[in-house]
Amino acid sequence: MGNLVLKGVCKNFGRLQVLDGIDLTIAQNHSVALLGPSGCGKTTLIRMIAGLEKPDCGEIEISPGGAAYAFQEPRLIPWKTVKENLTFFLEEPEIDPTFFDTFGLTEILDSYPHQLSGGLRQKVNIGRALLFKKPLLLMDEPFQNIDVKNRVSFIRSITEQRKKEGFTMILVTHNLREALLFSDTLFFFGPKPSRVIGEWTVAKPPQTAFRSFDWLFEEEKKVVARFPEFMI
Amino acid sequence: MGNLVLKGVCKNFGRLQVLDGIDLTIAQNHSVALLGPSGCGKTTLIRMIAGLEKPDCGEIEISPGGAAYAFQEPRLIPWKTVKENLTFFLEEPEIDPTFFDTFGLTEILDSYPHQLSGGLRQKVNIGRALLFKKPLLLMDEPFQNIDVKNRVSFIRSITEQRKKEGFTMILVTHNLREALLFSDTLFFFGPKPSRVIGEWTVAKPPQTAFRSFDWLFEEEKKVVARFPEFMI
Amino acid sequence: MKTSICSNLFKYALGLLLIALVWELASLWFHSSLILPRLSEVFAEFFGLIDEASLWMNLSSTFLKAFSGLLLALAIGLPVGFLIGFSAFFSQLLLPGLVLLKSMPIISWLTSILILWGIGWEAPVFIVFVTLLPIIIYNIAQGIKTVDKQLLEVVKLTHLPFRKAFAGIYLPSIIPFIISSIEISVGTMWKTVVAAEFLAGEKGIGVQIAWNKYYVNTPTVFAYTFFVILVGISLEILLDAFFSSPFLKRWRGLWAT
Amino acid sequence: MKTSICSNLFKYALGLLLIALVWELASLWFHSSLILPRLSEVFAEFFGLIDEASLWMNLSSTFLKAFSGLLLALAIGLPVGFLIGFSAFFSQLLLPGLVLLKSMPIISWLTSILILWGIGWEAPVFIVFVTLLPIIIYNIAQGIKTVDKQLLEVVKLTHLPFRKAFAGIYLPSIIPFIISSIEISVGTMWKTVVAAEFLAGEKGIGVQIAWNKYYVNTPTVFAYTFFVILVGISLEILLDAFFSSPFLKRWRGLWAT
Amino acid sequence: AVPMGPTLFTVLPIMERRVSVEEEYDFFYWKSFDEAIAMIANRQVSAIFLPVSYGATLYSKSLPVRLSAVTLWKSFFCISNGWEYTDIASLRDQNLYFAQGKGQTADVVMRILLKAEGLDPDTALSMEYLSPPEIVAFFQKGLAQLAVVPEPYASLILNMLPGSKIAFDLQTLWQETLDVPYRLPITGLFYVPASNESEAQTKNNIITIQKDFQSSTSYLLSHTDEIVSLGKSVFPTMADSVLRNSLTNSEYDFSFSAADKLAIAHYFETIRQFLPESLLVLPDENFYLF
Ligand SMILES: Nc1ncnc2c1ncn2[C@@H]1O[C@H](COP(=O)(O)OP(=O)(O)OP(=O)(O)O)[C@@H](O)[C@H]1O
Ligand SMILES: Nc1ncnc2c1ncn2[C@@H]1O[C@H](COP(=O)(O)OP(=O)(O)OP(=O)(O)O)[C@@H](O)[C@H]1O
Ligand SMILES: [Mg+2]
Ligand SMILES: [Mg+2]
Repeated sequence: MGNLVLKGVCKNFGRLQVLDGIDLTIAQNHSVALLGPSGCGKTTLIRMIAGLEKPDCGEIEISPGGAAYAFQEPRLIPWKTVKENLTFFLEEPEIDPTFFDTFGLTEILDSYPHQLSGGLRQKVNIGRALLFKKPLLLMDEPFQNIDVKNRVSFIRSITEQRKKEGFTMILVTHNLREALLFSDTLFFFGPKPSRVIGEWTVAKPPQTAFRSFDWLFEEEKKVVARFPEFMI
Repeated sequence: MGNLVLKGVCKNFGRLQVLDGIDLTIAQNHSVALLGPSGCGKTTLIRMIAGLEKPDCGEIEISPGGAAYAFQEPRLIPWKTVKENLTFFLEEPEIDPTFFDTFGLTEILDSYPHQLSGGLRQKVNIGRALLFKKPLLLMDEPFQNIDVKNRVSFIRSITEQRKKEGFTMILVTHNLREALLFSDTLFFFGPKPSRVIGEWTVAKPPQTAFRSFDWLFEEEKKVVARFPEFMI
Repeated sequence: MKTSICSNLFKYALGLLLIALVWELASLWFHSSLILPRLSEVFAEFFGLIDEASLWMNLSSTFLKAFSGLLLALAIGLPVGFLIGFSAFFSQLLLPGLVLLKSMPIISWLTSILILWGIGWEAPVFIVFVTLLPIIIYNIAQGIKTVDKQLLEVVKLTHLPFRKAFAGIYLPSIIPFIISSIEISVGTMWKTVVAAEFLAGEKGIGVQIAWNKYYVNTPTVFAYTFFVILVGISLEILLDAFFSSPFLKRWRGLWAT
Repeated sequence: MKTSICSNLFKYALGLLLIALVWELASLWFHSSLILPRLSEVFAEFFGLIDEASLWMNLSSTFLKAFSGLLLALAIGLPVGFLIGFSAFFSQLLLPGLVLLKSMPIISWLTSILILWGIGWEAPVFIVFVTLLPIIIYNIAQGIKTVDKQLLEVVKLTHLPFRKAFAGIYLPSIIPFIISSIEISVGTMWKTVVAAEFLAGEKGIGVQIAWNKYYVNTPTVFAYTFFVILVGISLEILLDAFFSSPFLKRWRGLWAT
Repeated sequence: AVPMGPTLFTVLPIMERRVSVEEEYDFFYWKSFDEAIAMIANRQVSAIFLPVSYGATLYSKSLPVRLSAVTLWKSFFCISNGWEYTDIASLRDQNLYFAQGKGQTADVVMRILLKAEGLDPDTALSMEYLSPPEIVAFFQKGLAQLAVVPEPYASLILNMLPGSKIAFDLQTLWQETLDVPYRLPITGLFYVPASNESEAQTKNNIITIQKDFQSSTSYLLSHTDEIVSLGKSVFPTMADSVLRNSLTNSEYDFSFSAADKLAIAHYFETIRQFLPESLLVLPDENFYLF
């Protein structure tokens, strides 16, 4: 009920077996992270959830309402400014200016994508996905190219927004700390043909302790002890 | 002599002041990392070093021989296979097959770029830059989209290659551990208009202790103590 | 835009000189004003014509016809091009007709055209229209194929209304193709309208050329042709200036950066 | 490739039916075989012609001229297009000449061409050449502007020899533009060669059309025109099949994926 | 070289070997003035049939053509359909079509006649120029009521539309309006000398050519039925009656007498007088090879 359920989903590209029977259940309003080696099929999985690709076998059950998707590459419209890029896909083009401030977009609102650095482009990409306000948010390595300080503040803002609005979130990342900060559950994928090789339920600290990072380092050590290949 | 020297280099895009008097000296065969907020001008600086952009003021002294450059985005030739992409720019198209194994390219040699995942593309990008074998290697956030396990093995292989062949290396990254593993010196940049706001000489462990990561965690703590914004 | 016209003029100067040189050398070599008159002869005729009111009437008549044909071709060609680009069904339905339009010689159906439109401005306009139409349609349809598939995925995902996607994604992506079809058309239309007037016109440069050809007044034929080319080159300069103006640079920038 | 020709044929079927329908309606409306004969009349003539050896001679003569013109235009147009695309200097030098070629009506210099080449296959070939040349040059030059600037930076950085960059980066980037210019040219060349033969040819379909027009033999005029269009459409189908064959898909894929 | 059209009949007897001739002739056809000029300028032919006035124009442009005989004296008819012709003045405000371009024989002659009657051809009526097949189509559709057309199109239209008739023929009108006995020279056979030919050689050659084509024309006039059946092979779509009518309505006469020279000179002078821009210089004596 309202959950996102994948049952035995598999996918091949020609003779290349990518996903080989994925079973996952993601409860409504939960946040999960997918981790796994490059090319193991994380993007493919997320594209299938978004409905952009059809699975070769298995089933995907999604609650209605659609998904917002921050693609792995920014996919900005080259002939529109940052502001236009953010509003173009929205039904309601009015955006609260504090939103721009929160995500560090205010300065670049009138720039064109080709005038932006990689990290700035990625910020626009994340901002756009957040503005869609759908019941499901898919984010494919959204923090690549973004510096540590911004990353932390983004994670905070998104977590707050999630608490207010309540949406399910799936994050693909190679950064364990990012995953721990963001998610309730982590899923680990193996190499191609890939399956879920492990699951980790994050022990979140009480709200008051969240701002210190000690719990994060503790949690990280525990995960690395079980999944040593996700160390750095 | 043979050193890379930047003296008071600055750069504007129109009215946007990006770099504001950068002074840097990088000794021959040393490896340095540049860290700084998104959009602070790291790519711009590296492009000027590569000669793709002209500084608005200041001077850049480079020893002759040219630079190899792993761009921030992979820049692969869409109509060539991975193998062709790797060899196309080389004078000598014969490549030692162990190279492909080391960088996890063997499997995808016959794939076209659009068939690759983001991480795999990035691998090809790094591999191509390494094959140029120039006295200066520029790498702009090369490990984005690449999983942790591969990242570690890449860093090992590149460090070994650098020891054998001896070349100067400049790495742009947002990942402090990556920077520490790779570099002799770290330079920290401030926000736009940006200057070098700090420098850190990495205390490398003796060769035997390198494979354990304890020194890394120690070193990281020390850096974060001084530059708290580079924490995650 | 003013300075850009000037700089364009200057850009063309060298090329115009080259043409003049080649012309003079060729006419010296042929040594017959019947084949290729000397430039001086052509210019003498040319300046003689400038004083005549009839020249300007003919020129404006030809100009109007050419432009009406172009506008008509754009008005029909753009939507049909989009239709073909978007819908496999329409593309299959209309493609053979397009090939027919493209490869059917005007002379074969000139009679039908004349019966339909009579003698006057309509037939030349129609001929220009029919000549430019397939060029424009092909270009637009080709352009739609090149629209970034990644952006279209975003459109699909966000259930963006077609109207908005059309105006915000398709149209701007296709601007370079529209420009290129206008550029090709603007050149071709002169040739076409003069030929059409030559075949069936009551006035215009084509009629004058036909008449002077009959009397083997080669310098005059070339003087009239010069007017056509001059208008053609001026238009090219204007278009160039327009297309490189800041207003359009934004779209073109897509390709330039 | 075989199946792809078949499937293309099938794709065209609906469109061909549409043309037939429009034709029949129009000919019923004109109600005069002098203006637009019924399809049945045209087909009767058509099948009558098929039996005549002279048809095949004329057809092959026209075909050869058209193709020679096309090949010549490609042979000159490709390198010149590249030159213009690469060098601002050459682009400025040659652009006005191009505009001249593009907008100078054939009739203005037909006499000169004929005196130069005499009456025979040369003048039609030359006319086809001159008509297609600017189209090809424009397309190639336009194509070079769209070559990915990011890849060119890699080329610059690695000091890649121009020969290699040309073969490996420029040429493949421009293949879609070459294809599109061939597609436009192949359609236009029929029209052009027939018109050229009509004006000044000693044999070929255009000459036959001229004669039959002279005798007010409209069904035969259209029967010959049908051959032209038929060859045009067949060529289009072949080209379509060729350009969508695996060999070229690789280049085209650039745009399709 | 022979133009496409009625002049073909003149050469049919030679082509089909119905008369014995002294020379071997290869026939070429020209279908546009460009082709004619090219053939002359490149001296691809040694003789060519041209409109007489056009030959004079080419001669004035130093092209190597010299008139050796006039071959056709009557060919243009004004056809009307649903309109009653009384005299030239009745053409006022009418729409007159021509099966030839502006400036060509029919146009020039018609303009002279109009001017001679005090009508300004540019304002008193409207003149439109089309090609013969288009004129035929215009008549069929009722778009044209009045047109000056050469044979065999005149006969074709008369045959096709029962209500159509000949309003006047240009030659008769020419003699009546200008009040002269001279015929109207329409087509002539022009000699194209080789580039290094002496006057004596030219004279010698031209005698042979004149003899051959004169006998061909005589054969044409005396064997109408045979020519009609031969003509079927070149004009496959024209009915026998159309071809026969067109032969009998036209005046074929291969002649190069002194009287002809007067007619031609009168024709040129009249053009000079009424439409000077149509003939900038009168050809000199050297133009004539007889
Ligand atoms: N061509 C350009 N025109 C205008 N502004 C530009 C251009 N290129 C870069 N900039 C601006 O210059 C600044 C520095 O860009 P640069 O790409 O060097 O940043 P960076 O440090 O590499 O950032 P990141 O970590 O996000 O890659 C950014 O604000 C960017 O928007
Ligand atoms: N269109 C395609 N055609 C062929 N192979 C494809 C295609 N798309 C993806 N692949 C292959 O499928 C595998 C999984 O790709 P995917 O993009 O899902 O990986 P990923 O887990 O997202 O990797 P990364 O972390 O590098 O982004 C890769 O080996 C990739 O090469
Ligand atoms: Mg991915
Ligand atoms: Mg950067």
